[in-house]
Amino acid sequence: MSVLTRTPQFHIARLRGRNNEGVLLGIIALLLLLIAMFSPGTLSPAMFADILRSSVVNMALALGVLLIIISGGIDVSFTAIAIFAAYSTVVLMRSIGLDNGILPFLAAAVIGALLGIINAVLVAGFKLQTLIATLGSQGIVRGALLAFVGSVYISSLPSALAQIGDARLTTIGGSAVSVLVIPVILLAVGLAVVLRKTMFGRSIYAIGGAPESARRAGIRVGRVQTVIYIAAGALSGFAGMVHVALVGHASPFELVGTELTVIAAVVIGGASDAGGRGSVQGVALGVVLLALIQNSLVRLGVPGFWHTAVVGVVILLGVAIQAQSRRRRSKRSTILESAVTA
Amino acid sequence: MSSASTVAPSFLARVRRTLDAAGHTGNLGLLLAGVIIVFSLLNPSIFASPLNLQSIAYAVPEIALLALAIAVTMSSGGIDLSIVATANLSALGAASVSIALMAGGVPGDAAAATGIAVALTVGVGCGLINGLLVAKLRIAPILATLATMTLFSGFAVAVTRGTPLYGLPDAILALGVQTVAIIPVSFWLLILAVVVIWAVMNRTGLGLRIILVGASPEAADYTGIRRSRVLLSTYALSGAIAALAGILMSARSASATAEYGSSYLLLAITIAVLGGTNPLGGRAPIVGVGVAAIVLQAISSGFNGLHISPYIYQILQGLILVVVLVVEVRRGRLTKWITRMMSRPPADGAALAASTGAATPLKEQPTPKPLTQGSHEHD
Amino acid sequence: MTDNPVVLRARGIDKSYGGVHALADADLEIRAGEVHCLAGANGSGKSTLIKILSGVEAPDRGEIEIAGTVTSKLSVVGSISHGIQVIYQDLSLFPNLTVAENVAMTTRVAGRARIISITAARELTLTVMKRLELDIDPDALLEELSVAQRQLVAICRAIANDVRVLFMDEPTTALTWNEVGTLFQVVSALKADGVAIVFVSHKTEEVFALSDRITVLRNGKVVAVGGVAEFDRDSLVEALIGRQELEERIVSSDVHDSPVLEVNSISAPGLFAEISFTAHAGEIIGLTGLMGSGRSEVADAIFGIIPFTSGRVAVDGHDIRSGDVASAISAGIAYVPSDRLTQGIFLDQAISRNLVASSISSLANKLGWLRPKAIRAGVDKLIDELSLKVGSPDDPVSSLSGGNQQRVVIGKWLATNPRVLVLNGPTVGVDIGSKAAILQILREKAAQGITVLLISDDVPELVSVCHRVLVVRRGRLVDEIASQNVTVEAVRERSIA
Amino acid sequence: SAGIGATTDGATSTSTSMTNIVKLSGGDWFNRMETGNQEWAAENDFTVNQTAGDDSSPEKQIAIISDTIPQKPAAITVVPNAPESIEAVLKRARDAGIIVVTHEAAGIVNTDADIEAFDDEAYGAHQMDLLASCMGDAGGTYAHFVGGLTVTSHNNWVKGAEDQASSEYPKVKSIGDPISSDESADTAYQRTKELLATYPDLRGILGAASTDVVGAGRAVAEAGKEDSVCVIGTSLPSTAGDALKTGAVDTITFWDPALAGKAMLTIAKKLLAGEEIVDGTDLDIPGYEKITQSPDSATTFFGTAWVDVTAENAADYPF
Ligand SMILES: Nc1ncnc2c1ncn2[C@@H]1O[C@H](COP(=O)(O)OP(=O)(O)OP(=O)(O)O)[C@@H](O)[C@H]1O
Ligand SMILES: Nc1ncnc2c1ncn2[C@@H]1O[C@H](COP(=O)(O)OP(=O)(O)OP(=O)(O)O)[C@@H](O)[C@H]1O
Ligand SMILES: [Mg+2]
Ligand SMILES: [Mg+2]
Repeated sequence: MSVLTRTPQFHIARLRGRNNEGVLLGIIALLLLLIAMFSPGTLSPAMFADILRSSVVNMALALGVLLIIISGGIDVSFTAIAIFAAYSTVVLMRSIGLDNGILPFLAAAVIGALLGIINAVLVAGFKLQTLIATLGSQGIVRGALLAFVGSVYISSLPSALAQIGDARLTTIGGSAVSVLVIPVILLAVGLAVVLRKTMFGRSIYAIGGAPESARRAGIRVGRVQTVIYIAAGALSGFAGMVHVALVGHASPFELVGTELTVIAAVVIGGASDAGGRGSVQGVALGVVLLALIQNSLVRLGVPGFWHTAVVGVVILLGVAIQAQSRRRRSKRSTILESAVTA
Repeated sequence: MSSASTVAPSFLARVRRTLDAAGHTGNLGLLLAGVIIVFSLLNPSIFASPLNLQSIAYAVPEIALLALAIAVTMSSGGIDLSIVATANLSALGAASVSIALMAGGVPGDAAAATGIAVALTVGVGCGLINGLLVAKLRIAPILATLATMTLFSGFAVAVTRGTPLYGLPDAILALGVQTVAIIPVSFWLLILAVVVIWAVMNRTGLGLRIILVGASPEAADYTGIRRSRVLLSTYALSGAIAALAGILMSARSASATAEYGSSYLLLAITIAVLGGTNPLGGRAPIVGVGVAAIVLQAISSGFNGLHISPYIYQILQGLILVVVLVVEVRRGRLTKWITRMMSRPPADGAALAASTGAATPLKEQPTPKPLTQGSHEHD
Repeated sequence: MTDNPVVLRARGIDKSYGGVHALADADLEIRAGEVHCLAGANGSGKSTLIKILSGVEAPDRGEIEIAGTVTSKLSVVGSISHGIQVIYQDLSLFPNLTVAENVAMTTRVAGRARIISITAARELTLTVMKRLELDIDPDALLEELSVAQRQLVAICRAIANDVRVLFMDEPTTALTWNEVGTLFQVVSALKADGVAIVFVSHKTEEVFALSDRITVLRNGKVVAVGGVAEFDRDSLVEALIGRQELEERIVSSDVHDSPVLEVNSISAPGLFAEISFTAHAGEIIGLTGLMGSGRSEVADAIFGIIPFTSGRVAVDGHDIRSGDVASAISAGIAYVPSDRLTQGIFLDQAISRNLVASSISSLANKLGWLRPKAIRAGVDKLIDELSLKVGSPDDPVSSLSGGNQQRVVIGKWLATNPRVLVLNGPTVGVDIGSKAAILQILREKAAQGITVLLISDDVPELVSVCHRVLVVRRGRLVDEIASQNVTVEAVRERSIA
Repeated sequence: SAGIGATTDGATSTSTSMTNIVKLSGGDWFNRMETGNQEWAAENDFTVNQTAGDDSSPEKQIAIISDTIPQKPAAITVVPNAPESIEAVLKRARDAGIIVVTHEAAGIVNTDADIEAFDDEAYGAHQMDLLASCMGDAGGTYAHFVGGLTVTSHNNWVKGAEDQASSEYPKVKSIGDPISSDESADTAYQRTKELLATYPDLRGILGAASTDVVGAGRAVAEAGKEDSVCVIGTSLPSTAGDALKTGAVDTITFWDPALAGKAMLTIAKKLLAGEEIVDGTDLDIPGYEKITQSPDSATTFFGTAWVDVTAENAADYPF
């Protein structure tokens, strides 16, 4: 019967990582090299702290998006859910006079999960295409926030929450590392474990790769989707609260509008827009890469008016590299097939 | 017995049949009629007034054109997120060239014509860049155009240093304010564009190829359709439509800037989908998209007229999108889903018992009752 | 066999999809340790019955009895936990997961596993593969495998479970003959363990070689049940299509001398090498060989899907650019690919659109505008010529039966007035009635002077229509069976060698 | 120069309602303007509606103005998102007999009168004066934040500040192009951290969007550079009050939106009554007692309504 010998290029492929993690690391190293050449003074430990800081919220948001993208969907409502959950939590805390540092994060996650039910109903219940469902829910959630919860900038948070936002885990080269990095890292690691090691996680990949096959294998597709959208809602709510705590104020107009950037980070990190692929490690690299670029433009002395264009070029490079490697993979498949026939 | 009672049902039946034939677009037409009736009742003196209808007609063309650009790319199985950026870049091209020409003494109309040609060229150019990325580099359209969206608008900001360009030729400005037979010129242009785009998609080889590529790229390859050429044309067409939208946008705002219309992107997608476009490709309901644009604009306008918060309108817009598609997808799904979610997964070893609802051993009851459909695994 | 206990019984199953009555009052009885063949023409409801018995689809009416309980509907998990395993017609695997994960997936779902172990999955896979004498890297992604290997993975997955009833929906279509041999050995071993095997195949030889009992479906109804001894070839065919099969060799002697298709020493590294032959007007040439011998790739290369690195292909003396489908088409080559559903048709599009898809440029004027009248006339002519059973040409092609869909693909190419018609397995998965119709179309087209290149591993089919049969082995043309020697025995012998 | 009167037949309008169309629905700034509107409405026999889009995009504002025309209010007062973008629709409003008064749109053509709290470039120059005096004789480099690179008024302030620096303070130097904060305090915060790393001798930051000084001040404070880096810019006491107290932000400047709203309505009322607006007209509103006519545009008038707020006087402005 057929014999498949492992060819050498197969091992090289492994080095690149299934989601091109290796390539991403390469690009990040290249950017650092550029900074070292053009602005050596700024390449300091503090810079890493800054990048960490600006990655935290996007990372938390990206985790939920990753779940949905792996399952074969796309989500444009998560920023609306995030800011709805966080802002209404702050409003609620002020109105009942609650002052606590931990509860608001839980409350925001719960509100996010409840909002996630809207997406779950539309996607798992009504079988709407995910882009349509989340376009609709984005409008509903954002409109409800501004119409019914509030539309004013809240400049000071309840003090315990403000303290959490200001609390430093450590200081690297004069730049603070917020304690909020810890829960986000824990969530990321937890999600990575769930995705790799649990049946639920593998079911998400299975559904993303071949939904009908998943159903035939006995996976409860609707149930898994329901959990995904609720979990993504909870992650978004939590991320919204991290954002609010970090910036020290609550504005209902923030976050919405950044969804495409987060999706770009997830995809640059190797998640396939067609579903069934992606990893937490890859997403972390994607988020860091985008943060690094945004944080390097000033350092590299790129004139302010050119910042957006440069970010566009880098996103283009990122998605092009992922596309090329996917092409190579499908070519490899024919090479392997020919190895069999020879 | 008058004949009226017999005529009515057959007339209604005929209406029904015509609407069925029109399908989704027909339903949208009904929705539009409903919207107009409701707002005319709520705000009798104003909503149906010519001035207000004119106001709607002024607002529709640019967003409808952007939605058409989305619809065209969606029907090929892709999407173009860079339409707004393309529109702005095209408008800037038109503005800078025509302003420079007029400064050099060229008559306004000639400058305007040249400017429009430049805009279309820029639009097609942007579209070709997208097309190359999608067709040659095989980047997923949503990602390729996400990147070019950022690139094009970044480029526009950089070259203009953020400042708007004023002083467009009168011929272009007229597109934004003039009317012919009460109806704004820009709306006439939209009607013309809908007819042309409809004809391209339904009456030309290119349109048929675009739809077939959207229906199945692999089958298209095996059919001898040059897919990359078709995709290049698709995105070029989308770029040209976006450029037209850009010209109307600059006519309506009397200027060209790098960041006009940022709120239009998601709205254009919403309109395209509401109009009946399948995001997975293979369908190009051009007229439906035009009607959907009018429906949403009429509601928005009705809300503004009643001083209802724009945020309520945003909720309603989301609801309309979702409800219209849910109703089409089928009713009854929700209750099924809820029962399934409420039911506990069967315990170990009891899988069959749970899956059979009220399972009965064969020996004890030879004629089993019809079993209730409840806790079934069936998506 | 008939004494063995019944492990699974379906009674009075009804199932409709919209207007299609896929199953009407169908019964099926499966006994432990038997190989049961489920036979029937395309669209007769075989796959639907399997899906109902594995809990994937819910029947509209009827009952299923398993392990002493009766139910109106199984759940997927319920059926798996009762030892029902299915190798689906479309395999239903996960391209983005590894071989090991694919193999282990159903056992874990059924076992209600919460945590998974990669090592355990790998071990399970290796154990099963050992049993099947396979060597596929358990860590390879499924999408990196060939179709045949995927088929084998699907088989591994089914027997990795604690299986009591094994459904195999056309499991041999993608396999080479020796792989089929191994599969048959596994089937015998499972049977010896008391496993019931339900087997779907369109190949009558397989049916007789393997089965103990046969159930024949026609239009969703059971029209015959019985032990294999109660059937012979003719009675089976009659049960399948309600009339006798015509598969005699009918080959016209009307072949012109003029060479039309010249294939001159073409090679593609790793796929095939130095393939040369010449085909004449009115000639039907068979191209056969084992699965993976390179015969499909030769066809792909002639049509420009795969580039050839040396040699030349010419039609009527005009060279075709390597790897350029458009140049092949403009030279007059038409190609009916092997995978009808994904490569042949545009499933959700109208029948008329499918029929014009390859001849769009000839139906448009110079400015690219389509000529609606010409289109309608062309579509009507084709529907008539191919005797397509369609409601309206505006219906989606998905509303047609498989045989009719395949005829649409052929019709799409006939509309281009081709000089050379290349068909890759045009009758795979098509029932006998449609098959005869398709072969008749080929004869008629050849009689009109078209050159036909028929790639197939269905030997009786080759014998029935081909003037000559070429044999490919390991990427090389190794044999040519001339007209007077084309017999079933000769072809089979030379292609296996 | 000549003053202006209503150039349309709007003076004959019998409507007693006015519509105030602002940049964005909700938010502190325009809520404050609405407070002023309603105070004014109570004192005068008019009803005033404030309306805006759900985001601050010019296209939505155009649609709203357009939809207001059929309601035929006596006047509309507009705070444009992008002044150039509403020219065409304002023309339609005026053609329909509606009085149009604008704010933050100096030089706009299709208006009956535009009232500015101040001359943009003078305001930018004033901010530069504050920055230069804070930086002291040694001078140094500074960076300028804008809410968006296409916001006209912000760009004008940048220009005013740059011109003032080059003519008056040769030792005060800009690092280059303005940097966009996307109206986000967090972005301003992050960009400031990078600025501090890249330009170790940075001495000053000017903010244009109301959240800029908050984010920048926070980064400066975190770096422990409150004393060496001056943070000055446009903001509101409710937004930047805390940062003023901690010393992270040195001075904020602004104009009271409530008064600006009243000024627009007052002008509209005067025009409706057939009065003329001329250089020196007194609107009887603090900061608008003697408005000056722009030398570039007969319809543009400036007040002197900017306010400087430091930690000491922040409590006087409860908004
Ligand atoms: N998916 C479908 N949706 C709607 N109608 C269908 C569908 N599949 C089949 N039909 C209809 O049911 C009829 C019977 O289908 P079936 O596959 O049994 O045909 P058949 O007799 O096998 O034809 P053939 O010999 O061409 O394969 C078809 O002719 C078609 O009109
Ligand atoms: N999901 C579906 N929707 C609509 N029609 C369906 C569906 N599945 C099957 N059918 C129709 O039901 C009938 C029976 O189909 P089924 O797949 O069971 O046939 P089959 O005997 O397995 O045919 P084949 O030999 O081609 O595999 C066909 O007419 C088919 O077109
Ligand atoms: Mg089948
Ligand atoms: Mg200071």
